[in-house]
Formats: sequence, structure tokens, C-alpha cells
Amino acid sequence: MFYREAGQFKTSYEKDQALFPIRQDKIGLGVILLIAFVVIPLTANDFFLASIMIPFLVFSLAAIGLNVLTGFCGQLSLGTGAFMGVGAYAAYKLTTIFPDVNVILLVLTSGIFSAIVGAIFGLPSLRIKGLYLAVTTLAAQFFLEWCFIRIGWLYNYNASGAIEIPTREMLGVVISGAEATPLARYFVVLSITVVIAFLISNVLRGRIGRSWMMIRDMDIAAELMGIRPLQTKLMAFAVSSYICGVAGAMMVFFWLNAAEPSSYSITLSFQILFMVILGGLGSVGGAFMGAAFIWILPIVLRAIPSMLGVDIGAETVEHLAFMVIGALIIFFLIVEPHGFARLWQIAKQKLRVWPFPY
Amino acid sequence: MKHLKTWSFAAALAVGVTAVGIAPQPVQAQDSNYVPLLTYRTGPFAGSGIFIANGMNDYLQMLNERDGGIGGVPIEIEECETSYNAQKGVECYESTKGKGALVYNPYSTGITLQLIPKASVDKIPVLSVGYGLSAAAIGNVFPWVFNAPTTYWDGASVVVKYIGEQEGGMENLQGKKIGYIFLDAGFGREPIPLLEQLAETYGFELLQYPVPVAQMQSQSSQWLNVRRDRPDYMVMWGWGAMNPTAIKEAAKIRFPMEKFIGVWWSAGEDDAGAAGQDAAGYKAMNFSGVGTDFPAIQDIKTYLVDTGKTQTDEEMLGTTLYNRGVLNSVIIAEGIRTAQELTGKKVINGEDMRMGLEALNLTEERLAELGLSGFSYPIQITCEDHAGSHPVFIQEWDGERFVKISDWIEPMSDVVRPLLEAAAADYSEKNAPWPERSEACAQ
Amino acid sequence: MNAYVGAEKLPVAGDPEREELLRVDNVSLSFGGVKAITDISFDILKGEIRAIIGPNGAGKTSMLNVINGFYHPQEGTITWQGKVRRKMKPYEAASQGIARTFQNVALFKGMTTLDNIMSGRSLKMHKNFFWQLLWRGPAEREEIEHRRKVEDIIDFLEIQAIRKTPVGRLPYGLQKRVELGRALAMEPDLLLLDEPMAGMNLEEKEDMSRFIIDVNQEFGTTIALIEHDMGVVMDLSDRVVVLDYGKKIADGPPEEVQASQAVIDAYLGVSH
Amino acid sequence: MLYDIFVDPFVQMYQMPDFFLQVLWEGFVAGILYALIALGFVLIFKASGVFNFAQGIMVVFAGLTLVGLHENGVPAFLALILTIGVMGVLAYGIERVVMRPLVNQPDIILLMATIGLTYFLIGFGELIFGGEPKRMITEELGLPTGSTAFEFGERGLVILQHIDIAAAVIAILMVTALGIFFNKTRIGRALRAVADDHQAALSVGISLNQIWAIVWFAAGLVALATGIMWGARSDVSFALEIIAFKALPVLILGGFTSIPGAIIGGLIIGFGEKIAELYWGGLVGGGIESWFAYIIALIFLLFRPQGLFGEKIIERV
Repeated sequence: MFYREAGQFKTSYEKDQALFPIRQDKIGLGVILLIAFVVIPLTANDFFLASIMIPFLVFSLAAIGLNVLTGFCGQLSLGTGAFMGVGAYAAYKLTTIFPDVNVILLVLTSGIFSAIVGAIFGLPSLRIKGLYLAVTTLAAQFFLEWCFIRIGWLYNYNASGAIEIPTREMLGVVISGAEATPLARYFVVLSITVVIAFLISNVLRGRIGRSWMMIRDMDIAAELMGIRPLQTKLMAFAVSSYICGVAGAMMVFFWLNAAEPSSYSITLSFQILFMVILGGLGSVGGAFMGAAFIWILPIVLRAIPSMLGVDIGAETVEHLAFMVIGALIIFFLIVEPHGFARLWQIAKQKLRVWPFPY
Repeated sequence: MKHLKTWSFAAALAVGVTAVGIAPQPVQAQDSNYVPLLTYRTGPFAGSGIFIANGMNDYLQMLNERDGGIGGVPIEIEECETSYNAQKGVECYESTKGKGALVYNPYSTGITLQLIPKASVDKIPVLSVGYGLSAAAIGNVFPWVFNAPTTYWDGASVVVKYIGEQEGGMENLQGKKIGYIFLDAGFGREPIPLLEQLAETYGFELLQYPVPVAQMQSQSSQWLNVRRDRPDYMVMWGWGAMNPTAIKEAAKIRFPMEKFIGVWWSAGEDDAGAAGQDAAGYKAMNFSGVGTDFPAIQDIKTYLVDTGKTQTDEEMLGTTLYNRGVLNSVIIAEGIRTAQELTGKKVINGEDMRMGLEALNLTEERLAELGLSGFSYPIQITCEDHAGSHPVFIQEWDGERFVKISDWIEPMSDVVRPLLEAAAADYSEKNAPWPERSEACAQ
Repeated sequence: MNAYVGAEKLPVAGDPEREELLRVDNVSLSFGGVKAITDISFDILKGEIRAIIGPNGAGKTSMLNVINGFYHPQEGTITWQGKVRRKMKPYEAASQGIARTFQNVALFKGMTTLDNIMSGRSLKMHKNFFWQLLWRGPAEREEIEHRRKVEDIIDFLEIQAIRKTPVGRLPYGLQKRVELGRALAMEPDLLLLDEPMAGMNLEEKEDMSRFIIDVNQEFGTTIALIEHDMGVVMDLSDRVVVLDYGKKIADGPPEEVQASQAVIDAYLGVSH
Repeated sequence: MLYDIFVDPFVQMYQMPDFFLQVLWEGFVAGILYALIALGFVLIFKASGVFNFAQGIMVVFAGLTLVGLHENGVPAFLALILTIGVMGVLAYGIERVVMRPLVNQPDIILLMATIGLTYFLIGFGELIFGGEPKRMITEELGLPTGSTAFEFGERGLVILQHIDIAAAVIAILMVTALGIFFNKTRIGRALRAVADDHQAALSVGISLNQIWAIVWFAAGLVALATGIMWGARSDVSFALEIIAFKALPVLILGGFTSIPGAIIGGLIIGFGEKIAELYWGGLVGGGIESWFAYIIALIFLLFRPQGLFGEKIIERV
């Protein structure tokens, strides 16, 4: 009843091409932003902010980044973790070299380095497709991980081999380092994620986004229509890696506070890939849903036994969580291979025609 | 199918909504002292982690069962599984710190590094018993971090000292080759600066064999290199699945086991046991007692193992790493007791705990009172020295069990201490602005 | 045979006044020893509808692939608007004004009809990445300007109703029509159609024939098409080239070709 | 520098031939084990087009089941038979619950499903048998444990572990058995038919479901053999899973569908990475084994995208 587009007529192409052409969707987005920027900061406790919302947003951004490459341009990558790592190490080096520059600016700049690295490892994509390409991105993953361990310069030759984030302020508020409150870090992460998500949505609906989807759907036809495959794919690699790099830098600067090379391991790559697949390939909104599912579900699963008062060991819970996540992944792939984004659309479709079944 | 889709989406939504609902509220338990234990009983490091987790758990639980806790207040123990994973470790930290956590034992150098800067902000001390950041020994720079009884650098100096003794004097180290095989992570790399320094001082050659975490279980290349380089001694800094593999590989290339010395984290019975008789002669450092001949361990058996209140098997009691976990909990318990004495409070908080740990003095008499006579070298922590650089001993695997073969060996504090201070200064400079110590010294 | 009413042909066949758009000279193509095309030469004049016919496996599609640079012939040259070329990247052909449709519809399945046709405008849109990021302003204006052109094509092809439908869900006939629209959006000088009517029913074929003729006459687009339906070919095309086993066996106006003994033999499968 | 790269390694090889032989042997053994994992991948990919990421975890799961059963008092050989049974049940279950409902989905979805399966098996295996590494029951299974040293010259020494020899022998037997199975048995021929053309196979009355269950079972057996061998070299734990990634470059080299390709690819990677690590790795700080295989695969792909044994692909429109 309340989700009807009847009576909303587009009188110009501008309106028809808006990100959210249906009025209810616009209102919905407004409500979500209101919750994110006002309600959550007012009500949530530190644990919720620091351990649920911040990682969720960081992962959402990374999932958007990978989605650009895999969901929109159709290039399967298993090197996301390493590209995030490049961002993190670059941002860390930048803060060492330019201690006085605003840390947010440095985090945003660090993405450029991972964009360059991403584009270099994207070069084979001209000749290699599908699963084969996935294996070459694994080369990036393992090689870069090795670099993070072996190149002492990257972590300022710390004896520990880890990067530790210094305390930095912006407008008198501490936003990075241990003293930064979860609330301050939350606002930074939220703002960066929302802005990048908005900007990339613009790209995705325009000429460049279309050229990526052309390559994804039918690369030969795209090429015969004047799309330069290498240029287009490399751009997707660069843009995707930029976003992942920023997410990786945020991960260490505003969430973990310190990172070892193993923080950016293949496990992270898989985690992000799951978010993208379960959320829905080729959907920015889906990236958020997938990130929420993959990050929050285990936390919930771990909390369930103690909530129910069942006394089982922490590791048993962990094992059960693994089983349940694995089973749910398979379940959702079977039920809807196009991810939560498609489920969301189906749900909206139902609302639209409600109370009639079709 | 259509219905299934709608339902599953509803389910997913419900999960999301519940997630928001379950965010735990900060609870300050009024009638107990809350000690979260960051453990790992799963993952590649579980082989070592389970022993530690059981040891830590059992001693505290035994105090609850036998004495009703510490100072009449029960200890609330909560395990949080980290799988040795830094992300999960931080999540565990965030989810437990609001409940009035007294102290954290991350059992991972990676997680320790993440908690160090948070400790002073959240006012909860970090206790890394014989691991973590060596430089944290400098109490004036790291008032919230404790790494008693000794640091990796102290340990590395003991190894070199011991090798020197074997060779009949430190001067005989000249021209010798010492191989260092280590887990290529923060943990394994910690001692390198000290080893390099000692190599320069004593004129031996240090050969490094890093083992990446992903390659822990296939070390044949590292050991082939060892075979080629023919070092006179091998020193190992390993953990989890790395240990048994390394010892097996060493046996495979016929490296003389009696010249292979591990850090105290490579001292597990399962580590050496994997190669059985072939590992006879393998040595490891240790600072906690081996065996069950301690009244406190017997109490654990009586109160917990025999009554089935623990996951610990009887065979696990008294093993090196299990006892290490016990020692860890002894330090926690004594820290709580000291804090109670200092503050006069029964239920303490993290700040009190910090004072308690800083004033910790585990004398020989006190150890005897605890039923742990000779279990550990007397441990004393001071405001300046949070590690204490206590001596360690060497134990040898005889094919079936570890046997203590040396006296307590003092580390080369004269070399180590200045390096620790330099490292602490370096840390605070790299992490500027690092807070100045503002906590008063309780002693 | 005579179902195609209204298909009025312009008398262009062999018209010396007409400018030559494309010339293929002695082109040969083989894959690992298997000859697909042997020594073929023909030309396409500006404004005509040129048909390429032949039995299955005659090398027709390979010929189109050679023309738009997807395959590189081992021998021979191609002259495009007076310039000789031998080897080029497929995307260069597009920028020179060659567009095509495919035998098995090669639409972008995940995209809507509108986006598919908009994709044909890719080469004509130039606003860079940073304008795209902002959207408001130049990028949006450019998008709308091209959207207008695309809407004209949508009107022309009478597919307004399926504008926002993902093409994967459309029936085959409509997909072919969208594919034609996509090629038209490129505003090509030469339009290559690979079996535009394969798998269509009579009514759909009539519609498609009408579109092809309209495109040719209204926009003056030169068309080269491959088609199996001889009726369609005879009615639509100005000139026909016939291939068999990779060789050219006839070339000329439909009636002439139809009468050629070689062509009849080829179609009846007389062994050579 | 140039000397270190181009001359010194070869001088070393010449001067210490015993050591070089030892390196080759280690490379050979590692290669055999990579090849075994790759073989499991190939079997499933050939028959169903599924890129089975769970092969690595199946190795661990099989080993864990075997050891876990033995720890609970089951005699070694009975445990072995029971484990084979468990792998059979697992294969049937995977076909029923995972593969059948996902038939005709894109590659990436199937890949993801097998990663989901990986998570499930990790949780399930650890839940039942515990998460700590276990010692492989090598002796109990009657596998050799000692080693033989060949000494020659003054300091010449090559040590061969009996278990490694056994691994090589078992691998060869396994490949031979699979070869016979594929070529001589009815099911094997049906399997090849399926690999060539699903539709055609269906139309001559071959049950795809049955075939899939069989290949998953065969892959499970290969996994069990791999698990025993690798477990005997270090121990049985989920950390082994990471090593399974090494099978991917092997597949790239050998082609996704070629059994001889998997073996040869495995050996190339095994030899290549050991030689590179020991003679060149030191120049960049060591540890290059972790990525060397992937870089070989990547360079190889650039020149021969279809693998060693694949046919050149002609793109069509």
C-alpha cells in the first residue's frame, strides 16, 4: 500500500536517471542516513560502535570496492586483502612522512597507491579470464603479503613488524590512535564510506560504469563497440583497488589501531568476496547487506549461547559458528544466487503489488 | 521457491535486527572480580593454545572452588575465543572491557600490540607473560603493560649464554655459526635486534631462517638451508604447528638435537613428542615448573579434574604449557590479592589491578604458601621494570618427557636493559604523542 | 517469396557514381591450417545494402569478423574509405564507424534495454572520470543529451515498453531488435548484420525488414548483411556476394546471382 | 650482484652435488603432494566444471577423521575403512545438498559454494575431533617411518625418508588406478563422456547425479591419501588448508582438466620453488616459496593461457 510508485511521473530525463527514482526509496535512504548519523551515535554503546558499526562500514566499503571489479566489471579477484594492505601501509608511511597533514586526507591519498598496485596486477586481465585470473590475483595476494613482511621500510623497521597508528587530531578531536573515542572514529568511517559510496554510484550509472558492465556481460561485443578492453579493465582495477585501499587504511587507522601483515591475509580476501557474492554482484546496496551479514552474523552466533544461558565452551561456539556460516552461505547461494540485493528487490516487488500475490 | 526467498530474506533481516539488540550493556559486577581470558582452542595455534587456556582457566577456577575466589570474592572467568586472529582479539577486547575487565592476556604478540595503546586509555592493564613487546618492560614508558617474568630479549641472551657455556666460555663463540629459525611474525622477529647485537659482541655469525605463518607446516626449504649452512647451533622461536614440524625436520636432516634450543613457547610435550625418540636431546628454555608434584596442581586435580569440572585431561596436568598457563593465572591472582591489600577494596578495577601487578612480589615463601614451591623463580615487578628479567632454565627432551638440565640462568641484563630502554624510547617516539607516565608508583 | 511488400529498391547496383566505402582484396584467413576464407575480393558501396550469402560453414561470419577487425587475415588488404589497412584492433573499427549485430545475440544480459542502447553511445561520450564522480553538471548533461538520441531510436524501433527491462528477460525477437538499436546508436557508416532474422517468425521478419530498409533509406546507412532466408535477401539487397567453402562463387545483383549455376550447385550440395 | 644471480647458484650446484640432489628430492616430494591435491581438483572439475576449493579442507578432514577415530579406540585399519566410508557419505551428501540444487549456476557461485563448504567442514571437523593438531598414525597404518642415507665421497649425503618414498609410490599407484578406472570401467567411460559433453551424456542415459557423487568420492579418496602423506610429514591440522592453495598454480600449469597435467604441473612447481628458494631466495631475504609458484603460473599464463595440455582457444562471435 505504502510502497507504490503509481502517480509518480517523471517529467524529465534528469528525474528518470536519478539514483533513487522512486519517492519511497528516497525517503528510505533519508531514514537510514538519519539513523546512521543521528540515532546510532545518540543511543549506541562503545561496543556496538567499535566492534559492530566501524568494522561493518569498513567492510562495506571494501565490498563496494571489490564489487566494482567483480560485480560490475566481471573480473574475479582474490587479492582484495593485499590491496587493502597496500592502502594501510601507504597511509602509515604517509603519516610518518607527513606527520602534520590531516590523517583523513592521508587515508584518502593512500588509496592512490593501492590503485597503482592494483592496476599493475590487473595487467594480466587482458589475456586471462575467469578462474585463471583469480589465480593470478592470488599471486598479488601472496607476493604483497610477503612484501609487507620483508620490506622493513614499510613498517618503519619496527621490531614487531607491525604498524601502529599514532594519535592524530582533527579540529581538536582525536580521530585516530588509542585515544580516539569510538564515536569520533565512527563518524569518520561513516562519512568516508557514505561519500565514496555516493560518488562511485555516480560513476556506475554513467558512461564508465556502463563500459565496465559491457566488459562483464560480453567482452567481445563490448570490444567491437569501441570499448578498449585493457584500458577499461585497468580502470576498474584501479578504482576498485583505490576503494579497497582506503578501506584497508581505515581498517587499521580507525578500527584495529595496529596491524600485522597477517591482518591482510587471504582470509580477508575471502571474507570480502563473500560479502560481495552474498550481498549481490553488481549492487552497491548489496555490498552493505553482505557486509552486515558476514560481519555481524558470527558476532550474533557467538552471543546466542550465553544469552540462552547454555554453558558451552568458547571454542565450541566458534566451531558451531563456522558450521552455521558455511551452511548459510550454501543455503543463500542455492536460494538466491543473486544475493540479498535481489531478495530486497523481490521484497519490494511484493510490497508494490500487495495485497495481491502478482 | 518464491516463499522460501521471502522467508530467508526475513530471516536475514531478523538476524540483523537481533544483532542491534544484543549489544551488551556495560555491567559492573559488584560481587566478583571479572577476568576475561583471551584464548584459542581452534586454528593453527590451537595445539599450543589449548594447554595455555586450560592452565589459566583451571587455576582461577580452582581458587574459586577451594577458597571461594580471592580475598573472599569469587573470580568471574570468561573465555573469549580469538583463534590467534587480531580482528577477533580486538572484538573480544571490546566486548569484555565494558564488563569491568581487570586484565588482559592476549597470548598473541599481534593482539598484544593492538592492546598496548588502548591499555592506558581504557585503564586496563595488559599482562603478557613472557611474550609481547620486549620494550614493555620499561615501566615508566609502559605503565599499563607487564611482561614478567622475562622478555624475549632476556631469553635470547640466556640462549647465547648457555651456548657459550656449552662451548666452554663466551670467547669460544668467536667464529661459530648460530642459526635462528623463527615464526615470521612479530613474535619471532622480536629477539632479532638483540641476537644481532650479541653476534657482534661475541663474534658469532647469526643465520636467519624465517618461517612464514602460511608455510609453518612445510619447512623443508628452511631446513635444507640449515643443512647447507651447517650452523653449530640452532635456536628456535616457534609456536603452534610450527614447533612439531621444525623438530621433525631437524631430525630428518640429522641435525644434532642437543644443539637445538627452543624458546619457552617451543617447549611443549606435543612439540617434541611428534618426533618421539628422534627428538631426544632437544632443549628448550622454560620458566615454569614441569610436573604435577605441586600441591596447587594436586588441588586442581582434586577440585576440578576428578570432579569433571574442567576440560583438562589428567595427562595434560603438569605439562610445560599447561603449567605455563597456571603460572599466568598465579600472577593474575597474586596481582588481584596485592591490589586488594593496597586499596583495601575487595572488588577492584583495572586501575587497582595495575597497581597490584606493579607491586607484585612473588617471593619464595609466597610460592610455598601457594603450594607452588619451586614452580617458578621468585617474581618481583617494580615500577621501572615490568618484566623483571628473571632467570630461566633449560630443559631437555629425553624421548618421553622434558627434564630440567640446568640451574636458573640469569639473562645478560647489562646488555639487555639498555637495549630495552632504547627500544621503549623508540616506540614512544614513533607513536608520538605517546602519553607520559602519570600513574603514581605504589611502592 | 513475395511476402515482403513495400521493399522498394534503389537502383544502385554497379552504379559507378556511388563512392566505394569498403574494399576487400584477396583476403585469406586460416586457423591452424584450416582455411576459413580463401582469396576473396569484393566491395561495398556507400548507401547500398549488400548481402553475403552462402551455405553453412561458407565463411560468412568469418568475413564479417575480418571486416571489423576481430580476425586478422593472413593475406590480403582491406580498404576502408580509401585507406588501406591490414591489421587493426576491434575497437578501432568501431571508432571508424563500423557497427554490427551478432548471429547469436550478444547483448549485455545484465543491463536494461535502455542501458544496452546507451552503451552504443559509449564512443561519443567523453566526460572523464572526475566529472562522472560528481554527476551533477557536465556528466549529467552529456548523459541526457545522449539519452534523447537513444529515446529516438527506442521510438523508431517501437520498444518503448521494454525500456527498463533487463534484456535477459526479453523474447528472442525483441532481443534482436534491441541489438539493432544498439548498433544504430553508434551512428555507423557501415552496419554489419549477422543473420538479423534468424529464428524469427514471419511477422517479426517483416518488422525487421522494414527497420533495415528504413535505416538504409532514412539515415543513409550502408548495410552489409548475412542472411539465410533467400526471400529476404532478394527483396532487401542491392547486391549479393555468394561464398562457398570460403571462396567467392558469385557476386552481383540478386536476380543475376540467383540464376548463377555455381550458386545453385552450392546450395544443392553438388560436389566440386 | 649479477654474479650472485647468474653464476653463484650454478657453482653451488656443481660443488655440492649431494645437496643439489637432496633439493631435487625434496622438490620431487613436495611436487607429488601438490600434484595429489591438484588431482582432486581435476577430478571434480572434469566431471562437473566445479572448481572445488574445498579439496584442501577435504584433505584435512579425511586425515582428521582417520586420526580422530583412532584416538577414540578404533584400530588403525578399521579406522581407515571407516574413513573411506565417511568420505563416501560426504560425497553423497555434497552431491545431494550442494551440487544438485546449484546445477547450471555460474562458475563463481559454484566456487563460492565450495568455499562455504570449506567453512562448514572446518567447523564440523573441529567440533567433532577438536581444533588442535594431531599426530598422524603413520606406524599404526603400517607405513614406513625411517630414512635411508646414501653417503658418497667425503661429505656427500642424500637422505631419503621412507615415508616420502611411500608417498611417491602411492601417488603413482593412485594415478595408475585412476587411469584404469577412467579407461577400462563402464563408470569411468561414462565419466569421460560427461566431461566431454553434459547434454550428450544425459541423452545416452548416464545419470549425472551418480557420476558427481562418484567423482566427489574419488576426490575424497585422493584427499585421504594426501592427508595421510602430508600428515605424516608434519601433523594433521587445519593449517594444512593453506598449503592447498599451492595446488592452484599447479592447475594453471597443467590445465584444469588434465590428470597428467596435474602431475607434471605439480612436479614443475615442486622442483621450481625448492630450487628457487634454496639457490636464489637468499638474495631477497628468503621465503619466496610463498609466492614463487604463483608468479610462475602468472608468467606462464601470459604466454600460454590454456595450460600445458589444453588446446588453443579460438574465440568466436
